[in-house]
Amino acid sequence: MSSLGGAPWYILEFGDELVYFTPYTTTLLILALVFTVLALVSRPERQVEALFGTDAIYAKDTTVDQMRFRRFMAIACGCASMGAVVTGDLFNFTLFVALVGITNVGIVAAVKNRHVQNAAFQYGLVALTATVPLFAGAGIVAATTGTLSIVALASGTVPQAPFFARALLCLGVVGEGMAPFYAAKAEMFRAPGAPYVIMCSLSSLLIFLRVAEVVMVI
Amino acid sequence: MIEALFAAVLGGLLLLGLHRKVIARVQQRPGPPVWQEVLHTLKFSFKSTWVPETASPGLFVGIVLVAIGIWTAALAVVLAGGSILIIFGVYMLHKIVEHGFGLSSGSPYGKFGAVRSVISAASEIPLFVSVAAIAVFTGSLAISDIVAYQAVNGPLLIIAPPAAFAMYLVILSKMPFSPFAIVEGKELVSGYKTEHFGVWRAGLEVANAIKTSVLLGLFLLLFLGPLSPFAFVVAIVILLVSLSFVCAVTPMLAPFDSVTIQALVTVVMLGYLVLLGVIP
Amino acid sequence: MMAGKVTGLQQGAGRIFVVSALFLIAGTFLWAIQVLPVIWYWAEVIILFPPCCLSLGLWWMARGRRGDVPFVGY
Amino acid sequence: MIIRRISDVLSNYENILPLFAGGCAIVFLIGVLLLPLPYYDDQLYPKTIDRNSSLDPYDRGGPPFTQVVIKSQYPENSPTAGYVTTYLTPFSWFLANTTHHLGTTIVAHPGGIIDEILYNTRGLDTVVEPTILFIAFAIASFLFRREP
Repeated sequence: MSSLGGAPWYILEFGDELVYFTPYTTTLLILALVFTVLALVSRPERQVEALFGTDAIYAKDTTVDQMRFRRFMAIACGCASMGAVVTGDLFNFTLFVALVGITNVGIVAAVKNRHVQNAAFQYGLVALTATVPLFAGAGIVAATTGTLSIVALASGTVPQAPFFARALLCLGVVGEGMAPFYAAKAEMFRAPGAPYVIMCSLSSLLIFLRVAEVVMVI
Repeated sequence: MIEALFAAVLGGLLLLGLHRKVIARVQQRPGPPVWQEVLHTLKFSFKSTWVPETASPGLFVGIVLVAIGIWTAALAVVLAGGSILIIFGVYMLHKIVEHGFGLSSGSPYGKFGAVRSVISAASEIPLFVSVAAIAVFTGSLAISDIVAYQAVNGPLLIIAPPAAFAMYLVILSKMPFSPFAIVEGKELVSGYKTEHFGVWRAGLEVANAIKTSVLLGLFLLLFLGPLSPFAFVVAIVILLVSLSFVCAVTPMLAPFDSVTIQALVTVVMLGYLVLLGVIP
Repeated sequence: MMAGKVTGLQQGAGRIFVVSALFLIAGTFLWAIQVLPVIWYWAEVIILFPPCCLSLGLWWMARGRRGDVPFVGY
Repeated sequence: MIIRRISDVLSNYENILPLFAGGCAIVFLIGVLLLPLPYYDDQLYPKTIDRNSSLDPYDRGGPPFTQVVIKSQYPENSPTAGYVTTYLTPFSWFLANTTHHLGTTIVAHPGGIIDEILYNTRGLDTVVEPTILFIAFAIASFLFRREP
């Protein structure tokens, strides 16, 4: 095991997939857990808005059924990012990342706001496109090294993953998380329901942090 | 740990006060006293405190705890000589703290601060490249290994100046009044911290103090290597004064321009990595 | 100095402060005599320091009054 | 100024998809230039295609209704590889061993049917794949059923 994230404290075995807890992955896991719990326990805030051209100020309410659905999506998103940060298998990682992309759209899908919906649609398209480089990256790693386990890839017993595959993985995660180009994501953040929209950004930062470790290790 | 924590809080507050003082003096103002931020934090701690009616109470309070917690954790990692990837993670998670602060209250000012904080997520990317460049030279990401490497081979500041520059830019973007501090621009009142008052604000100030100490200290550890305590204090003050000079003489950039400049720096740094031969 | 009577919120915050501060001191002591491993000590500090910090201020001045609406009336 | 122009493009979210697609195109082009990539013969999940089999592309080898021969990365972690019980998480395995209330049929698990087509050895993937599907269904049905 390469020492990038520290030596693993504990390894959980899921058949052929190892889930390992290094100081790094554990930190990320705890952070995802904390924010998932926050999304679970906190009620949505009421956004105060001023109407242009009048002196009216009103607070937006989030209806109960909307709140339930968005909370469900936020928790699913939290679970997906928890899976993505601890998993020790490349294919499993890509699956979790794809799940993060879908749940991110789900979190704002319930918002009745044209602006937010347009942004979410664009984001959804990018997330859809990004699955191609993502799974292609994992596929190329499997073809050129013969294994998908990050532990085996890090140990150096198999050939190093080619640069191209790593670039594809990065590109896929960038697309799923919309990592550096946040224009659409920023628009999504105008939606009310702070505990839930925060998960959008949290999950993409977490998968971004994780993929940084993965591409440096494999 | 406890004593280091108190030192980090007090030191960080004093550094932030010095930051304001230097900026004021560069701009030919008298400026507040250096211990102003300490007074500030004390004052906020003893103010009447409640939760706004429109706020999401769990998030409103919880995010303050998270803010202090993550930077305490970062301090622990620095003291333990752990992996800089973890500190990198904490640094990026500070973004989420900003979102949480801004969005949880329902106030429009806070919301715009948070939206800007989402936009400026690109500011973290140079850190990646900096980390990767360090890994190329030292072959490890543990802080203790990097310090040991520098004790033998001389400071990384001379070996890999572009990496130091990228890290400097990252620290700069988190300093108050910097050209990249778009999340707390004065046109948004105080940006994401607008609605957190009283004890909540005091908590945020504590987190900011630890953050400043950790980031500046980390820079010295990563790029200058082992220093005696006295030299460490002198170096940290010099580093801070240089940052204050930059903050004092540059205007704040427009939000998207700030992002573009940081993205361009990342591209340049990627070119540097190609030169180093990391990317074939 | 302190106007008004102590509210339930303040009492609760005071309790949290006392408990977390006691735990922090006990942890430091146990770590110093090398009973508590350093990693657990750190975990304890990371978990307990934030509530300790906040509850001190809340105990001092949180009157538990009803919240106001931001952005209105400025 | 060039920076202002770049940030104008970046700030419009309608441009994100073309930008991302452009990035993909560039990376794929570089990838094509880097070809050929070496194929590693010692594959973890070897696949032998028997063109004469009546099940041609889906023939996984081995006699039907018995254990499939499966190579796995960590054989010590999956002593039951090839059986349907391989799916079970440690908790389910505990339940199955101590009570009679856990069915071990492949259909009992939402991912079972899908993953039987893939392979019999990778546990968590089975769960995540259908989860993606179900989440997508949940979003679509919520949007369809919500009040206008």
